[in-house]
Formats: sequence, structure tokens, C-alpha cells
Amino acid sequence: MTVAGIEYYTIDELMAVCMARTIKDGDTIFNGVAVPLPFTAIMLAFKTHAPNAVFWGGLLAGLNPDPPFLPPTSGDSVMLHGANPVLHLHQIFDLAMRGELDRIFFSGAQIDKFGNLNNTLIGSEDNIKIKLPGGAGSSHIGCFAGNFTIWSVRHEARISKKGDKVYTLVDSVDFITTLGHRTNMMTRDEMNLSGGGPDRVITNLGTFDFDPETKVMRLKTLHPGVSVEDIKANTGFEPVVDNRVSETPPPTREEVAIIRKLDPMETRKSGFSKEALEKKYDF
Amino acid sequence: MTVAGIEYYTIDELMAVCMARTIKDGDTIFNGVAVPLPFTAIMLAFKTHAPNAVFWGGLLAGLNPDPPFLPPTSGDSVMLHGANPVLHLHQIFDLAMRGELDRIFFSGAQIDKFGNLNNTLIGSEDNIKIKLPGGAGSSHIGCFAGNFTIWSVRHEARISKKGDKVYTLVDSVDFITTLGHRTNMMTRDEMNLSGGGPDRVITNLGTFDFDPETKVMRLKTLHPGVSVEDIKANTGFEPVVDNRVSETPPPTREEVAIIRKLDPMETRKSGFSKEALEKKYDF
Amino acid sequence: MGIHSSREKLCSLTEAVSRIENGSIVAVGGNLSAREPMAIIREMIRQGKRDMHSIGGAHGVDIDLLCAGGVLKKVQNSYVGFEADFGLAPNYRRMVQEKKVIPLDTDCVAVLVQLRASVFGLPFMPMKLVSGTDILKLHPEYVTMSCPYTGEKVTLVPAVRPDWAIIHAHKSDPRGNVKLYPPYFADLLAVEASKNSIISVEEIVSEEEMNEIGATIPYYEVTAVVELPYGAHPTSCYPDYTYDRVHLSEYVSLGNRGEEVFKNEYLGKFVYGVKDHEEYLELVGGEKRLGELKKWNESDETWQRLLKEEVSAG
Amino acid sequence: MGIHSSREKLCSLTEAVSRIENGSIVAVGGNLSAREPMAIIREMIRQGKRDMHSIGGAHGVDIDLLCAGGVLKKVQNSYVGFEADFGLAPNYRRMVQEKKVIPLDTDCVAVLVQLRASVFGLPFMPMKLVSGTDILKLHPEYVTMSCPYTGEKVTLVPAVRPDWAIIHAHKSDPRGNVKLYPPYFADLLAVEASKNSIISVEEIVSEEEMNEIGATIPYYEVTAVVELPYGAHPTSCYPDYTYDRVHLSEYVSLGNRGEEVFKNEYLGKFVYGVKDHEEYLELVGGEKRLGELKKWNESDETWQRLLKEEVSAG
Repeated sequence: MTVAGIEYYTIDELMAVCMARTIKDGDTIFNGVAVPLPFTAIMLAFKTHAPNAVFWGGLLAGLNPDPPFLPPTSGDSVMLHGANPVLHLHQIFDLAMRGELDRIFFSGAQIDKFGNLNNTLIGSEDNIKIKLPGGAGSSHIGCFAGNFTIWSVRHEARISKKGDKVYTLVDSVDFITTLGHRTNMMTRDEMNLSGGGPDRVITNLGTFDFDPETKVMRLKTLHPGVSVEDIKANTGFEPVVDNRVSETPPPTREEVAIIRKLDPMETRKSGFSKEALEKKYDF
Repeated sequence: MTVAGIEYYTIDELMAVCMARTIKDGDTIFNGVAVPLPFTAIMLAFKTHAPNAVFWGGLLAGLNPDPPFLPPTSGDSVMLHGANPVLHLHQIFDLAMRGELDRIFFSGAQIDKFGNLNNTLIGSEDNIKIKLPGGAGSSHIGCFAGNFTIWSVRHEARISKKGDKVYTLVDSVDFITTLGHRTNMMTRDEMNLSGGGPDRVITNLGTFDFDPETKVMRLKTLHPGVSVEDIKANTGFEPVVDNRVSETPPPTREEVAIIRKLDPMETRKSGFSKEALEKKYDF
Repeated sequence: MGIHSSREKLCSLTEAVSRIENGSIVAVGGNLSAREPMAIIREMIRQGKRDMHSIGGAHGVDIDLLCAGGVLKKVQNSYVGFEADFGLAPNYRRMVQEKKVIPLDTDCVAVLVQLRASVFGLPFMPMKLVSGTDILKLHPEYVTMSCPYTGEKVTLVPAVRPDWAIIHAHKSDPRGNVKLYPPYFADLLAVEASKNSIISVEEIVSEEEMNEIGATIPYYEVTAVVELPYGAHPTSCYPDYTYDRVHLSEYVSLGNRGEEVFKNEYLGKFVYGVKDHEEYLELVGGEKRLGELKKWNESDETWQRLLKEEVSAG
Repeated sequence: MGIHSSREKLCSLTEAVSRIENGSIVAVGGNLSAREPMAIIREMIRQGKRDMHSIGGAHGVDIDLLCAGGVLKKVQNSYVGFEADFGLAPNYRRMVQEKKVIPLDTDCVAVLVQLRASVFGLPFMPMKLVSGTDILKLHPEYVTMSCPYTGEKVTLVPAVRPDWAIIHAHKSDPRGNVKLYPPYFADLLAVEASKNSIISVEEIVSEEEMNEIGATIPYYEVTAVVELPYGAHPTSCYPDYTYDRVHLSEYVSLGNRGEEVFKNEYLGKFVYGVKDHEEYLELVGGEKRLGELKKWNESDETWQRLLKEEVSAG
């Protein structure tokens, strides 16, 4: 891959690289709905350090696709290009129930400190303020998958119409669509779930894992120009801060070249704030 | 269909016609293993009074086949000829579990007065004298299918090597591979089974249904030249004799012509005694 | 399920849809923006169907339009929206928030397992243990059970047997032997699990041609077949045509402007404003626009261009 | 099950079979006289495999030969025989009667449901209620349960997870993406349910060709692929060749003559008497005889002639 002309990288590319690095070679990976950034990350891993990954690209159930571009809707047939075999959707879910799905990527309109995700509703069941689209397969696959990577392109504090500070990373989600490491009552282990839950969180500000004791999100790396204070100001709970917090390793020029070739329509940029996308990072 | 040259019929043809008549138009039918005569009967029904039957021809799972000949082994791909679609074997079993299989044909090395079939072993579980091939899907499908037709080409008394009289139609089977109407303990209804069990028995000597009260096999018709005494001499239990026992209606010339065209290899004749096959019946 | 042994399945759209009873459980084919039975859905709205209950996985404009048209009372889907592309489903969201539609949010795996129970003739099915989510609060019918052999805990779910599956496919012969090209999504499962099914197809072909190419759905699972070219519009029906992103962006934009605007400018125009599917096709641009959508396979550039188009912000 | 993510699956017959441990549960592909993995089976016997347990539906010469060769200890099949054509399976029958093989007679539906449990990651599965048969006496593991929703009684069966599936298919590429043409029988289920699988194929093709024709079995389910043309002989592998009825009739006739005769005249000659599959093919008549079996599709008459041939009674 030629790297001529690759002079800088942007936040979407940095996140895609961070997300790709959560994939090990040979891992079995699936993502279904609303997934431009995960598709970019998975295809990047596939073309760099994880050539033996087993990748089901979307709800089309095509295995190891090699699409000429990534589509804005993950049900598009471009994700069958180069795929072989094309199987049945249920085979992916069966594979997940067998414990053979190593990793999947989930985001959330709300993400809490234990890694619980909300994609169902804002408000409460009896008083729904915003009806979100729903969790697709994440409620159940989140129980079975080896691990999942949480990602968010809106790690920020916003001011609501009523003047309240509103977070994506909240202390407690309004509704647990996908279980993280625990509810207020019980841990994942106590429930005897077969999947390991979230092990990494990649946001537009930094990357996290989870404190082994408290299961609370723990800051590991900061993206260029982001401080621990920025993280705290944009997070609705007090994250654990690892005593070895470092800067997020930058992508290589080659990785960025691969990303731009994989995703010429730049679907990976959707959902980011305009300001975030405008920042150009030097290598 | 031209009937030129159709001068007589034989026992296999008579039985095929009797078996075909147990099929209603629109019935869903399947037969899997060891089934030359049922295939003949089903294809005949299909081409005469039951053009809307839904027929799965054997374990190949081809729907409504139109084979140029019937094969000696029911797993042969000739049973895919003209079939559409070709589906998965499990879809037939699922359909049966849903209660949507209307009829199937089962035979037995032993058949008892309640219509229980034995295709597993002669002797006892601890002392197997003859290991039979097994029941294929008949144990379970026999519990779910709307009804099944029992057939036997060896309704006869034989003398064993030890000089004992041995029957196919016995008082009590050595092993219930497929449940008829009852065991010694319980009826099919008491067990809450969804399928209706055997409703007709077609043999080389005559045809039977079951007494509504006792659930014992009841003689309905005698094939040409067969007497009630012949039946009794060749049956290991005392059958109920319907007070309206009549002669089995003969096949039409057209039916026989269709049978001979369907089954040029005469697979339908397998299993009959040589003497039985040699008899020619006039129309 | 349900054996439809008749070999004459051709039907008009009006007649086919008239057979769906109010209050039915409906499984809709396709997903997201792909191969959804939109022409059938528009006819359901025109016929004033009510009180229906959808069951399915990840969907978009189909479920949103069924909500807007007053057809759906309960939505038991795992996802209803337009992904990162156009965001929330405007009518579904609004009507749920206004308590006009009851959301029974579920999960793709639950839908699979519950439809499977129906296919397997069972009143329930186990699935791998799920726990800890509030999805379970919406579904008190889920039961935990210990395996009698291993002691492993599993979750039981009841069978769901839709009254109707509505599907858009590629080809059918007059018997109702249907050819569907991949991706299948959950369509085969939906048809097999449902008591009845209406299948609209791009093209009716002869029995001979169908025997040549081989059917995907057996005719006995099909209640009625309707020939409706472009019947999935504005969603895609590959390999025939891609989705009409211009139309969808207009749809979402009108939906986001509220009930009145959507009713007048979308439903009034594209659903109630046409008497049949042919008029609809003319209204959305006729052969000129529809022919464009078929050009996705001319080159990767054309394909990308079609997936980028949307109505201008004005 | 079991993810085999490596993309280099080509293997010699000796090496592939050497990986099967004694005592394994084995699911054998094909059925009756169709597409059974006979070359793999002959190699299992040559390598002296022992104490194995077969699970499957209706089979014939494959299970019978595995019994004769001392490989199988338990046979959990729904049928082992030669139908009306050649009758009982001679070696299976003899060895069961001599208590050398334990028959765990089962039913096609039970096999399906028990393998499915494994595919679905479940320790058990319900199936429609079965009752009243003595098959249940052979399977005390079957449990009756009432549905928590409807009260309907169902039968529970435990998952069966074969250690190995052995299958003969048409084509594979070096990655192990396998093309299987219909009829599939229960082969796809067997591979998906088993921890490992060995697939012999008529022909290895390039990745490009496999991408063109589209695989049936995904490479990650495949442990090893072996190129063995005529690897199903004496069973059929349509559309390539029909079964060798002359050979099968000789097989049954020798089997019916007892252990010694079968050992000397069949096993000694066709299994132990050859060092590899190539020698076996020469011994059964080489290209001349095998080419005959390919002529089934020349005409219906030729096909019928091939299905009638058998060794003369002498």
C-alpha cells in the first residue's frame, strides 16, 4: 500500500485503528446494524494484523467480504462482494450462542460506568422521552460473545434544551439494552453468563478498559491534545484513571492509507461532531 | 395413458392401488427408507386422484419429483428428477413435528394387532436373535403424522428352522419400533400424542382398518381368491372381521398402465414371495 | 407453516392484502433498507388495516410507514431506524412517545428462536442464557430453566407464530414456487414460521423456468403471489436495483417535520394519493428514475453515487 | 462447531485420519447408498481405529464396514441396512447378535434434534412429544416436560456433539471452503454440530473458482480436506457417478457368508490389501469400471442398467 499523500490523520481514523487493535488474528467477528466505523476497523484488521479473522459482514451473512467501498446502510449488498460462502443470518447467531463469536462492536446512546449500553429509550418505560431504534442483536449477543468493544463518537457533554448537562457516558443508563459488567444488583459472573462482556472502550477522546476489582471504566490512553480533565468534564461519572495513562499510539501512514481506500465514501465519519472531524493530526 | 397391452394385474399392482387410495388430494406425504412400493403408490396417486398432493420423495428432500423410473435404493438421485425445490431433509421432519405431514407409509418385520411395528430386533433387547435395520424416522414420525398406512408384502405364516409357525402379523411385537394404537399399558390418546396413528393396513392378502372400540385390526376387503380362512391361517392373532367384508376393488387398466410406466425396473415387486408375484389377475 | 397445496397462487395486490385480518401478527421480510415489501405495506395502509403486531429483526422504513399509516399497534422488533445514515425512525419514534404504538423491543436472537419454535412445531424453545438486561423487563414471558442433564441454565421463550409473512422476492411461478436470491435475511424463517404468506415478486416466470433455476421457497408455504416490479421501492432489491436514497431522505425529512406534514406530504401523496402500485411508480419518477437505480452495477463509482444522493436540505 | 480459522486445510488421507482419536463420536455423511465417505472409512480401518460411536440417520455399507473393521463399538443410527434391494446389513447384524457391537437404535428426528442442540449451543432441546415405543427404553435419557406456557408435553433430548464429522463432497478450495451439491442429506448439520470435520472431495479447485461457484460449507467449520476422486465408491456421488451395485452386491454376499469369509475375501482384499486409495481404485476396476459409473446420465436406459447390475449368484 503506497502512503504517498497521507499527510495527517483524523479522529475517525484514529478510532478505527484503536478499534482494529482489539481484534486478534483468528478471531471470529460479526457486526450487524449501524456500523460504519466497526466495518472500517474490522476490514483494517483483516488487511493488517488479523488476516485469519473470520468476519461476517452485516446481516447479509457473507463471509470475509472484500467490498470496493463501505455502504451507509449495513444491509447493502456491497457487503457480499468477494464474500464466500454466503450463508444464513441465523448461522451467525447460532455461532454466537455456541460461544464461538470472539468479538463484536457495540455503541450506545448512553454508556454507563460498568459498560452497560442503552439503545432502547431515554426516560423510563412508562414515560419515554426519546424512543431510540433498539439494540438489534446486542442484548443477547452481549451475553454470549467472547468480548465486545464499546465505541462512541460522542464522548462529550452537551447542554440540553432545558439547560441540563447531558452525557453519552453516564453514571447509570436509563435502560440496559446490553449488559456490561454488572447491574446494580449482580455481576455478569454471578448471573452465569457465558460471554466475557466489554473489555475495551474506544471513544473520540481516549481509550479505556475496566478496573478488575470495581468493574468501572478505567482510562488507559488519551488521544492527542486531550487531557484527563477533558475526559472528566465530558464524562457523567468518575472514571478510574490508570496510573500509567499514556497518549494513544498514532496510526501508521499505511493504516490510514488502507482506511481511506477501504472507505472512499467516508461512512466511518458519520455521527462525529463537525469540529471533531475538522481536526487534522500529524504523524 | 394408453391401456393397450394391459391384460392382467399382479399383487404388487393391486397393493400399490390400495395404498394410493389411502391418499387424499392435497395431502402432504413423505417416505424415506426402503420404499419401492410406497413410492409407486404415491406417484400413482399423484398422477390420478391426488394431483395436489405435496410429496417429498425420499431422503433427498426433493419436492414433487417426476422420475423416469423408481430406484432400488430410495437415496438415489433419480428421485430429484423434476423436483422443485430441493430443500433440506430437516424441513420434512420439522413439517411432521408441526403436524403438517398428513400421511406416511410404514411396513414392519412384525406388525401386531394394534398396528405396532417392529423393525428393530427379533428376540429381546438382552438376547437379540435377529438385528433388523431399524426404524429410520418411523418411531417419531409415527407419533406426529396425521395418519399412516401400514403395508406388508409378507402377510403369511412361515415355518422357522426350528419348525415353529412364524408370522409377520403377530399378536404382539417383540419390540415396538413404531407405535400403533396402543401398548399393553396405554392408548395413543392417553399419551397425548398429536398424530392419529395407523388407519389402514394393506397386505398381500387383503385390507384392514381398526375396530373403533378395541383398536384391533379389522378385515375390510379380501384380495381376489383369498378367503377369511386364509387370512386367519396367516395371521398370528384373531382379527376383527367386518360384517361387510367384500372383495378388494380391482385396479383400473389405466392405473396399471401408469404403474408400469412409473416403475419400469419393477422395484415395487421386491420383497414379495415368488409365488405371489406369479399370479396374474384378470380385470 | 400451514400447507397451501393449491397450485394457483397468482393474485392481485388488492385481493391478496384483503385477506389479512386486522389484529394479525405480521412478520415483514427484508431488513434495514433492503428488500422490504413496501408495495404490500402501502396497500395495507390504503385498506385501513389496524391493530397489527409486527415481529422481526432490524428494520427501517417498512415498520416506520406501517406505524405512520395506523396499521401497527405493537412493534416487536429488535431495531427500527435508519442507522447512522438518517438516524431515528421519525414516525415510529413519535408514535411510541405519544403512546400510540407499544414498543415491545426485542432482540434478533429472541426473534430467531421464537420463530424457530413455531417452525419446529414446539410451544417454546430454549436459548443460551440471557440475563441482566431491561429487555427482560419488557418480556416477563422469558423463563429461566436448568438443563436436566448438565444443570446449565438456559432461557426459555414461547413460540411466536405470525399470522402472515409479507415478503418481496425476485421471481415466482404461478404455483408459488419462489426464487429468492441472497441475502435472505430472515425471510425463509419468517415464511416457514407463519400461517400464511403473501409474496410480491419482481417477475412471474413459467414453471419450466422455475424448474430450471430452482426455487428457494416451496409453493406449499405460499398463500398468494403478486407480481409487483419495483415492489420493494424505496428499499433495494439486489441484484435488480439499489435503494432510492433520495426518496428515503425525503421520507425521513418529512417524518421529522411531524404528524401533519408527514400525513399531507408523504402519506397523502405516495400512499393514499395513488390508486395502485403502477401509479406509485409513475409518481416516484417512473422508468427514468427507477432505471437509474438499476445502474448500480455499471461501475463502483455509479454505485457509490447512488448511495450518496439525497434531497437537498432546502 | 469449533472454529478452524486457518486457511490451509489440504491434507493427506493418512494424516487427516490419524487425527481421529479412538473412542470418538463420529457423524458419517451421506446416507443409504449415497455419498458416504468410504475412502476415509477404509483408512480408519487400516489405521486400526477402535471404540468409536457413530451417530446418524439411515445408513448402509459405511456403518456396516466400520463394524466389520472393528472401528465401531456403539451404533446410534436410525437405520443400517440395504433396504429392499439387498436386505439386512450383514456385518452389523452379525456383530450386534454376537454382542460385539452395541446397537443404540435411534430415530432420524432424534438425531436431527440432538445435533441441532449442539449447533444452537444448548445442552438439550425439546422435540414434539414421543411416547409408547421401545426406542424410549434404549434411551432413558429422554425426559418428558410440560411447556411452561401451554402445558403441552414435549420430549427433551440431550445435545450430541460429535468429535468428528466425516463427509465426502464434490469440491473444495485449499482454504476448506467446500462445495456440496444436493442432496445434502444431513451433512451440513453434521459438520456444523461436530467439533472437527474431515472432508474428502472429488476435486480441489482454486479459490477463484470456488468464489465463482459459491461454497456450501464455510472453511471455518472444516478441519482437513483430502482430495480423493471416487472417494465415495462403492456408494454414489451424483452428479459425478452412481453407485457400484455390482460391488455392493458382492459386498453383501460376502458378508452373508460370515466373519471369516468377509475378513479374507473383502477386508483382506479391498481394505488391508491396498496401501492407499489409488490402489483401491485400480483393484475395483480402475478407470474402465469407474468411467462406466459416470455414464448414468447418458440415458435413462443406461442409468437403469447400472442400477440393475449385480454379481451373479454363483
